[in-house]
Formats: sequence, C-alpha cells, structure tokens
Amino acid sequence: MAVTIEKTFRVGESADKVWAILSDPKKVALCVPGAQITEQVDNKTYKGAIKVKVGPSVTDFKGEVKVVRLDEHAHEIEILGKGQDVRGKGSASMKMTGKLRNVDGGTEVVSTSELNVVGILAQMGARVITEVSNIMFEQFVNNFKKQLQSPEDMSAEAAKPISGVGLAFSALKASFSRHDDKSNGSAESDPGKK
Amino acid sequence: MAKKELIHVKINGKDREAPAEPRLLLVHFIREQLGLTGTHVGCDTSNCGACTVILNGRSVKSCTVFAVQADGGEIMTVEGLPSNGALHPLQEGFKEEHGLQCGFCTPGMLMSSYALLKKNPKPSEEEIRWGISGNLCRCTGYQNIVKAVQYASKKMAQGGK
Amino acid sequence: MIPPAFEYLRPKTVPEAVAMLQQHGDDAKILSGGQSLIPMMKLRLARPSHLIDITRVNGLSYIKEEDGFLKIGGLTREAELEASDLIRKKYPLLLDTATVIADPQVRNMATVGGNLAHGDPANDHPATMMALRAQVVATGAKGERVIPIDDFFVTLFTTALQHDEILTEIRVPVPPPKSSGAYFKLERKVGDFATAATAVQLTLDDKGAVQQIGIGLTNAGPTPIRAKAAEDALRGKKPDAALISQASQLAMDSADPSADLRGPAEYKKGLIKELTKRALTRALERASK
Amino acid sequence: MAAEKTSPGLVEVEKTSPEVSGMGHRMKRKEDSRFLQGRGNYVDDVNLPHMVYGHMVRSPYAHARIKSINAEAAKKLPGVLAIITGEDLAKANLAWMPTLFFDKQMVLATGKVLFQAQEVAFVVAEDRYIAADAAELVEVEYEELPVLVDPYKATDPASPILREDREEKSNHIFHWEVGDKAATDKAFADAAVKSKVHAISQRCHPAPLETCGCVADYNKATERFTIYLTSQAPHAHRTLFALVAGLPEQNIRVVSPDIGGGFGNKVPIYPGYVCAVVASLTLGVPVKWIETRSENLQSTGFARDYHMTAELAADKDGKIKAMRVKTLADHGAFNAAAQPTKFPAGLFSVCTGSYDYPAAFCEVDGVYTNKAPGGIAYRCSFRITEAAYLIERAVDVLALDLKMDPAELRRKNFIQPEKFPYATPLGWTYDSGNYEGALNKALEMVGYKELRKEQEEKRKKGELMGIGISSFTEAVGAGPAHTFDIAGIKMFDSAEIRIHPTGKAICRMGTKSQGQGHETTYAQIVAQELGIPAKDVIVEEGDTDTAPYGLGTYASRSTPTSGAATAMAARKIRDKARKIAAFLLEASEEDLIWEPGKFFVRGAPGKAKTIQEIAFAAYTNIPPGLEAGLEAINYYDPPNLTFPFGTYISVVDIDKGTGEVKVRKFVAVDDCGNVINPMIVEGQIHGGLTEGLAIAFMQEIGYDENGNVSGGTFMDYLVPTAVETPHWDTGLTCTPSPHHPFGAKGVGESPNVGSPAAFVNSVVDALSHLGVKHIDMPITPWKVWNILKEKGLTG
Repeated sequence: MAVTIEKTFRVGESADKVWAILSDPKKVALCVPGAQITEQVDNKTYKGAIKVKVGPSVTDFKGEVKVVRLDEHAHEIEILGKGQDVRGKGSASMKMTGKLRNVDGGTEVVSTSELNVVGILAQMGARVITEVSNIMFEQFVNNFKKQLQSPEDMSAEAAKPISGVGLAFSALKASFSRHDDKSNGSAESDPGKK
Repeated sequence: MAKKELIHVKINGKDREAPAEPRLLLVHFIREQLGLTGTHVGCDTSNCGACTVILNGRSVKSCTVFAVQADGGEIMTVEGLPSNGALHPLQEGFKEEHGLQCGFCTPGMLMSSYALLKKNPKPSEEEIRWGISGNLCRCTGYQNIVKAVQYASKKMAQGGK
Repeated sequence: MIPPAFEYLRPKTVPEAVAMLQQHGDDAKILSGGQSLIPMMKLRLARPSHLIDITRVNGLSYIKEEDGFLKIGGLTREAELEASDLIRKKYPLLLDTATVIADPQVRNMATVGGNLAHGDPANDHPATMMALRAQVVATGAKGERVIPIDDFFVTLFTTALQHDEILTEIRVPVPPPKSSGAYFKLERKVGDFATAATAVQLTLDDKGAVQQIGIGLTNAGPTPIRAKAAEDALRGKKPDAALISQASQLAMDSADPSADLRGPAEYKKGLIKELTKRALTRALERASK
Repeated sequence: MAAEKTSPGLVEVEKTSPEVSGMGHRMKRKEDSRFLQGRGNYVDDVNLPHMVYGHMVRSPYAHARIKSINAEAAKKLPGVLAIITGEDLAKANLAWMPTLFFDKQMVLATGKVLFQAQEVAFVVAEDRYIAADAAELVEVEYEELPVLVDPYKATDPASPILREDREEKSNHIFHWEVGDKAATDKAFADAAVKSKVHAISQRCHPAPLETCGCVADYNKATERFTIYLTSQAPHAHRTLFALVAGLPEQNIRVVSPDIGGGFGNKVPIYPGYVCAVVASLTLGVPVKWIETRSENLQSTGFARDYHMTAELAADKDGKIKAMRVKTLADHGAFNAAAQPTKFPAGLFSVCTGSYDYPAAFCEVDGVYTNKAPGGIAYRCSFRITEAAYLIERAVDVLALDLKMDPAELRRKNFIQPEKFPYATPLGWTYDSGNYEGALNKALEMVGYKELRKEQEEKRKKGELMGIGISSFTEAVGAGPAHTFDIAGIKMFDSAEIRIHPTGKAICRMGTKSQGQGHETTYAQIVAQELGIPAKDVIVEEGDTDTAPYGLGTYASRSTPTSGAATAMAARKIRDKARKIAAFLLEASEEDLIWEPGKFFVRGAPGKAKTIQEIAFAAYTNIPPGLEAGLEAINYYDPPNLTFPFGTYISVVDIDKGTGEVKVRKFVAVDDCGNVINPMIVEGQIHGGLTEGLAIAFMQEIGYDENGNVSGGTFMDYLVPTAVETPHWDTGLTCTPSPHHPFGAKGVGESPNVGSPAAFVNSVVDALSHLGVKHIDMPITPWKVWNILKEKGLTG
C-alpha cells in the first residue's frame, strides 16, 4: 500500500543551517527513529538499517538510501530509501522530497513523503501504516529540531525505535499544526476512491 | 530452541502428559501430542473457531493458547462429549436437524454450543446465533445449527444430559 | 501458523513479575489473555524473547465496589464482566462494550486490562474507560501509581505504562443516581475491529440536565479519543434533539480516522456522528428511567 | 418443504417405505456419526510413521526478479532435512507444471515471481515448528519490478509483459466469442429501448473451512506412492500426477479422505502437492504439507474476477430482443482456470438466462495480471455465477429503464414450459423448465404485493427498503463427453455396486463428497432402485485403488452423473436379479413384476423373491449358465447438461445513518427436478445462500497498486457468522429432467449462483428512486453510505 504524507514545519534557524542537516543523509538518518547508516557506498548512496517498532511488533529492514536530486541553490533535496525486511516478509520504500523556504524568524521545511509498503506488513498493517508513518514523521521533526539545537546529543537518541520515544513525542504534539497535515491514503488504501 | 517441559492435563476425564516447548499451541498439543484429532485448525488468525475446546470450564480457541498455559488444567474436546457410550444431546441434535455437512467446523461448533448451554440452558435464537458467533461454517448457513442447539436445549430440559 | 520460540516464565506474584520485566528488558512481554499478542506472534509480527505469564498471580481477578470506585482486577476477563450481576445492574456501558468485543471464546480468555494495555485505538475498552473517567493502577518496582485515563494512551500501541509496570487494576468512579451509558459499535462482522464506535456515560440532575458526561471514540485516530467539545456542549444542559445533533457533530469534528478496508475517513467521521447520536439517545433513555 | 409438481408426465419416482428410505425421504445422514464424535479423517489427521513436514517460502512481492536464494542458514538449523528451490525442480523438469487450461504454472519460482505469496522454496523438517523457523532463514534476494494489477491496463503498451516464458509477448491470453454478432447488432439498431450495465463479479475465494494439503508417502521398497490429498477429483489427479511427474499410474494411489468443504478450491493441483511428492520421493519418508488459511486465500484458486458489460435491446412493452455482452477476465499470473477445455470462459454463455429472445452475442477476453492464478468454479458450474448475476442485473436495469415492475418484466420474457427443450441463441439446449411456476411461488411466499405497498409508504416517509428478484437458470452436470473434458479426460462419471450374499451392499463412485452427503444420497438411490434399505448400503469414494474412474465432484455434477450411473448400475443388477428370480420361482422373466425390494409372479403376489433372497442365491444357488455374484458397474455419459432453476427474492432495509443493509427476509424457490433427500437439499440451499450473501456484501480478494493482497486472511476476508446470516425461507417446485434416469438435476450450486443478483437487486431497488441503477459487490456499508451522502440523505 502507498501512503503520501505532506508536512510543513517551522524552525527558528536560518535556511543555511537547516540545509546543512537536510542535505546530509547521514544527519537525516540520525533523525529517523530507529534508523542507522551502516556504510557509505559513494557520495550519494548509503547502506543502512531501520527498526520499526509498533507496540509488540518489530520489523527490521536493511537497505539503501540514495540522494536522487540535490539542488543547493533552491534548497531542495529528493531522497529515495529502500529496505527489505530481514526475514523476507516484504519491503518498504520511501521517496522524500524536502524544500526550504525563508520565513519570518526562521525557516519553513516543506516535505512530501511517498511511502510504499509491500508484503505482510502491508497486508496486516493497513489499519495502522498511515498512523505509524505520521508518528514516525512527527518524531523525525522532533529529532531534526533537536539536532539543530544540539547536534552532539543526537547519536544516542536516534537509534531508539519509535515506541521508545513515545512519551517525548506526546509533549511535542502540541507544537504541530494539524492544518498543515495532509496525510492521506492512496487509491487502494482509500476504498472511497475505488 | 527453548527446551521442552512436561505438560500435564486432564483431558476428557483422563490424566495425560506430554513434553512441549513453550511456544507449542494447545491445538497442536491436543492433536499431535495427545493424538486427539477431532479438534481442527481452520485459520491462522483466531477467527474460525474450528479449534474450540473447553479449558477449565470455558470455551477457548486452542490455536490462541499455548499448551503451557493449560498445564495442570482440565480440557474437554469433542471426543469427550458422549457419556456412558451415549451421544450428547447436542451431537444428537446436530444429526437430527442436519446441523453439519462437511463436518470440519462441527467439533468446534459443538464445543461452543456446549459452553453456551452450560451458561444459558434455554437460549433464544438470537442468543444462539451470538453464542456461536466465534465459529465459522461454510456449508450449513447456520440455520440448522441453530435448530440443533434448540433441539439439545429442549432435550436437556427434559432430563437428557 | 507457528509462533517463534521464546522463554516462558510464570511468576506467582506481581513483584516477581515486575522483577522479571526488569531483568529481561524490552523484549520481554506480559502474557495475560494473549488474544492480541498470540495472533501477532503467530504471524511473526511480534517476537518477544520472554513471555511472563501472569495469569496465575493470585488476587488480580475481581469486580467489586470499594471506596467509591468500581474496581476491576487487571486479570479480570471480558466474559467475567459480561456475567457480573453488578455490571449488569449498574454499568450498562461496560456491559454493552463487553458483549461486542471479539467473540465468545476470545472474551473467555481476553482481559479488560489487556484490552487497555495493548494501546490499540481500535480496541473497545479504551473509549469506554474514557467515557467512564476511569483510572488505571500501574504496579512497578516502586509500588503502585494511579494514572488518569486521559493520560494513559500516549500514541498508537503506546501507553503511559513503563516497561517494568503491570496494569493491576482499573478504577471507575461509582456513578451517582440517574446515571447511565451506552456503547454503539459498527463492525463489518462479529469479531472485527470497530469501523467506528462511540461510548457515552452521563449523569442527569433532578431537572434532567446533563450533570456529568463522558464521550469516548473508538478507532477514530491514533489513540482513543475523548470528545471534549461534545461533552462541553452537553454539560449543564437539558438535551433535546437539536443539542444531541450538535454534540454529535462536535464528536465527529474531534475524530481523525484513517482510511482502511472498513471505509474512507469521511465515512468513518460520518459514522462517529451517527453512533454518537445513537449512544447519547440510548444513554439518556436509560438514565431517565 | 413439499415440492409442487409443475410438469406432470416427466420422470416419476414412486416413494418407498421409510424402512427402505429411497428417494424423497428425509433420511438422517449416515456420515454424521463419525464427524460428531471427532472421528472424521481429514488429510491433516493422517499421521504416518517417520512423517516429516513441509513449509512453503513465499514471495512478498507481486512482481520481482529473483537474484539469489541462499538456504545455507536454513539448512544448518537442527531438524531441517531439505530445502527445495525452483532450480532444484528444474533439474527434474518439474519447475513448471501444466494448468488445467492450456497454460503452465511455476511450481517453485525460477527467474521471477509473478504474484504475492507465490511459491519460492519448500522447506522440509522434522516438525512443523522447525520447518516454519527454517523458512524464515531462507534468504531470497529480489529486485522489484513494476506491478500490473488493473486488468484494463494489461494490454497497455506501457505495462510490463508478465510472462517472459511465453512466445507471445503480450498479457492477452485469449479472445473468445459466441453468437450471431450481425443479428444482435441489427436487433440493437432496431430496438426502441436499449439498456446497459457494467457489473464486476469481484475476485473471491471459496475458502472451505479445511485448507488444502496432502501427505505424500513414497515407499521405496514397493515403489508405490500413496498421496492423501484434499481432492475433489482424486482419479483425475492420479492421472495428472502420472503425466506430470512421469510416475507409472499403477504405482500411484490417491486417497481423498474426508474433505472439509471444497467449493471448487480443491479441483486444481497446487505447487505444495508437487513439492511434497518430490520431497517424499527424495527423502523416502512421508511428507505432510498443510497450507495455512492465509496461504489458502492468497495463493490457491481464486474465483470470478469478471468485469462485464451487458446490454439488452427491447421493445417498448418490455419484450427483450437481444443481448450483447463484453467481458474482461482477469486470470492472474497463470491461466489456471479449472474448466472444460472447449470453453475458455466456462459456461458463461448461458448468460442469456431464463428468457426467450432470438439474438445474442458474447465476447470474453482473458488477461494476465500480477495476482494469484486461478479462475476456478466457486460453488458454480464454470462461470455460471458470473453469467446469472449479469443477466439478472441486466434485466433489473432494463426494468428500471422501462419503469416496469421487475417481476412483470421477467414474466413477460420467460421461456414458456411448452418450448422445452429450448435452444438458446448462444447454443445451449435447456432440458426442462417452468420459470413462471417458480416465480409465482416465490412471489406468494414473500408476499410481494404487500411488500411493494409497504415500500411505497416507506418511501414517503424517507425510509429505505428494497425487494430484489433473481430468476436464474443454471447449467450443471457436465458431460456429455463429446462436449466436455477436463485436461482431455472426458466428463463421464461412474458407479459400482456390489451386493453381498446377505443382501447388503457396497457402492463406490468416481465422485467425491466434500460435505454433500453422498454416503446417504447414493445409498438412497440404490434403495430406490433395488429396494435394499439405504441403511444397508455402504458408500465409499475417494480411493483410486478401489473406486471406479471418474472426474469428481464440482459443478453440481455428482447427482447428474454418478447419481445417474448409480441408478443405471442398479438397473443392471435388477436385470440379473430378474434372471435369478425367474430361476428360483420357476417362472419366465416376462411374468415377473418388480416392486421395490422384490419380484413376484404376475397374478400371484404370494409367489415372490426378495432382493435379499435373490442376492443369497447369486452366491449359493447360481442359475445354470449365469455368472456367480451380483454386481455391476456403470460409466454414465449424460446426453445433455441439466438446467436447474429457481426464483429468489431478497427483502432489505437500509440504515440511513450507517449504510448498513439488513436482509429482512429471503425466499428461495428452487427447482432441481426430482429430489433424493429434501433435508440435504434444504441444507445445501441454506449453505449456498449464505455464500451468496457473503459475495454480495462481504467477500473480496483485493489488491492494492503494489500487488499486496487485501482480504488475505480471515480478518479481512469476511466470512459471515451466524449473526450476519439471516433466516432462509426455502421452497421447491419440481420439473424433472427428461433425460436423467430419475429426473434429478443437481442443486448444490443454485443458491450461490442465483442469490448474488437477488441481494444486489434488492439494495439497488431500495435506492432506485434516487436514480441508482447499479452498485458493485461487495456492497459494503460505506459504499451505500457514500451514495446516500451524495444524494443528501445522510452525513
């Protein structure tokens, strides 16, 4: 199943400072809950792993992250991540585009993520994939902001899969504007469109 | 692999024991370790109820219970329904009212009906339908199963067991 | 389907169970009813290293009124709730809920505590307990702490329980006279999760105005949702059709469901409105009797 | 329920005593005792010494190239005996196997996978727990490929070509057409009224409660292979194993023990069977493979997936002039349709239905997609359900367009009783029928006039209720052999009867009961024909070493074929019994008169010999010149199909707030000719209606854009429980088949074939005043709610 999540958030830092993190997959990976970069293949490709934990369910993916497009000038990046479940149950891939805009007192990050899940997780997890994606993204933003403020603390925090930081997340919830959140299911996951 | 431990149960009135690793499902313990194949497996998501047995007086789906959880407990399966060589009124009712076709769901259906009648000896049609709602049947359309349970309820009220 | 291997532990007391949780860390899980966990293990979506079977811990299965609370033990099974005279007489919302959870066999194993501790917004008791303004008692190494239900559900499958805490009791304030409740659930078939559901608990004053009100929504977002705006609209007022309709609309506005095979989000929101209307109407009828 | 004779003069059946319990008696089932005591013997109950277990490794992807398979870690797990891959099978030329319909299918994938849950490797281990653990350790590296799920995009140039093994580089499998196109087009050009409906008969799965599985037991010493198999057609499967695996057929014994429901699911041969056979052959021990429910729903024979357009041309008064049908058939990754070889779209061309009009044209195109293979006959005689659904929907849409009552429109167009045998414009010859008789009875049972009045009043109050009619005709009981074969084997069927010296009997048939109650009904046929009490007759099926060859049970063919063979074999026995009786009574054969159970001398009823006495003499006092014994075998090739029919009426109420549809009342009037056991017929109808309800409202095997299966477990493949299932009111009329030995027609599938249209018609009827003409199945609450929302009636 496919899920598209569009999110916009603001940070107090300058676009250049934000771009320094957003344009570096290693730093971005630190913000993704449960993710790790294990190897750099070339200057655009990295190997990594991610542990996604939803309640009692745990899935380990390993795969590759690739920078598909990097526009220094416009502050736009497109990253493609692909991972296979280590036990052969399926895969997940995500195409994420991020774009920065200067706004009063900081920077606005506009992102679109297209998530594709294949295999038993898509079969069994259709009920929760959109929610899990939202939660992961919100944690990503939290981590992203933390990294902007104190990059040195990040390595330990980021390795934790999502449920481990569930409490921190709830405090963060308030800082989100629900209006900017346009997550929706795609054709199949939204039976209304069939 | 976790090591196997002896599991003791009283099943259909008899004391039995067999080794099992902790993850062994009760249904496999009953079917394969104890050799009682009347209890069936019809799904893998706890929906169909073909594996229903009575554990310590309650109907349970034996595919969603570990054998180790039943250790020291009492189990009744379809094989334990008849008493003194006579069919249970439910077994009789299923035959008289044509409450079975392929027979695969039947043992689970009988055990759920048994649990229902223990709790509610004179159920209405509505109560019977809800009482067997944890069991799927692909053949009968349930109508004759409802009649079979009514048959047994009546018979048991008249002093049948 | 075959679950992965695990170590099985059977503590006799709560402190023993807590110690085991601490000893074996994050991959150890509590086994009570097992009706959510075992299916996930069979699909190999969950693979705990240790299962701590607390079902033989004594004294955790009870339904009683004490100190102004209805107290439900952490190991009380859904079927016991259904069969309890006390519940049948005084807690129609709990009875409504207990009879539509899964199916009879699952209810014979599943526990009320597990239904909450799993943190699944599609489970039925979370919304019910929100409507009832319940409290959850968590027991850990440092003893008991009481968590108000509004603080209990953190996010999807995540509750305020710490890893080494066990849900040992649920406390529901004993409702004053002229109280009642109702649970309305739409499911695709028996045994399915709710497409959507609404739990309502209310108390009327002498003039028939709503004195206390709780509204909880099932499967309407990443956590069970309390429809606060709808509650506020009703509190202190004598509900008529227009007010019920307005409150239902507000309940709908507080829902944030996702699309799945049960229907698109818009449908689920529409359902919340309709089911809230029905639950309110039924609860009012019952409370006025 | 008592059957009303509607066509006197056709085959009459004389009723025997309750002691004998021949045809027409509500005899309690002989097979029940073992099932009720947990003593049934299903395939998973078979336990043999040294038996080991197989577990399938499956693809999580719908379309992907296999880059590598690494089984080293899995092989190292203690207790693992073997891991078989497609490459291993290729060495024995078994990586592919033929399907039942001119295609081939991968047993274990080589090169690439074509649907989610496709078989990739087979793990064999000492127990099922180890096998499941090992399966997780098999590392398969895939490269994902673009996925094709929409059959309408199959022939797009932009779509990937799925089947690289085929010479034809296209996803198009076949085009098939039948009928007079020119005459049909002309009728449409001339017609005053043209009406059209696009209806999808969605992909679903029979999901019998017992999944598929086998125990393959190769004995190295005797070189014999015993295969315990969940098979609806054990004999045909034996022959196919011999042909595919190159095993000598005399060394193969297929045993179908008790079967926990089939509904068409257990007709094909599945990769798991072949793998278990190969594993047993390699390891020399019995290998058990039992699929899980999810595997069953996701990989074994699906049904339907027909995307159909029907047009009807009619005059202003509602007389239908012609029908035009265009259908796209989604066959998934391999065309594994289980149907007679001359019919790429099965018997879909009975889609002209119960109506009399001269012209019709029907075309069907089949395509490949990244979905599980199949196209099996789910409680249906090869695409009949799709056909009946289409015409009965189309007639209702025409009624709406004409603003005519749907019952009246049907009445106006029915083929009249005197027109039988009736040749349809698409080439079938219906044997007998009285469609108006069934319609009238159903209308009366349901109280049609009152319901229409109630509906009118309710509409004024804004309440929604609907009444839906379906007057279907089925075509069942294949052969005849000149037209029908499965994989080349002609569709006759067989019965063998042996009468023991004490007058008791054993019969064996080429069919195989999966719950239909053959042990009772066949015994009743013998009782009817020979007067031997049915309780004294043992019926045995499913063991290819002992039963006569036959094509098996599906497509409602048991009674029309093996049932007929049983009667014919019994009549052979009666002929011989007459000779023996003549000898014993010292009378001429011509002077003997048969009444069930005995021959007596004309004019001297006291001078008689019972069938039991005759049987004893057949072994103890053999007439000179006559062979000893009393037994017979018959292979029956029916002269035509039989055409059961009926009218079903569904009455529904719609909850405007939630979109829920409640079936308030359902009346089913069936006509299956003469009935063997009314109790069993009723039971079959209840069951079939419940599956029809499920198809109309709940069941669907869906796919998302990545080819992920939705509805792949019982959590989302919604099988109704007793709570969702309404009460069924049944009734019978009786129009015997003129060509069947005892006038029977077969009934098991009628309720599943006829009811979906009745359900859908009733929901559409409830909403028709809002301009709704069609809703696709399954009609879920949200679909109804969406319509109501659109029309401003809810939300």
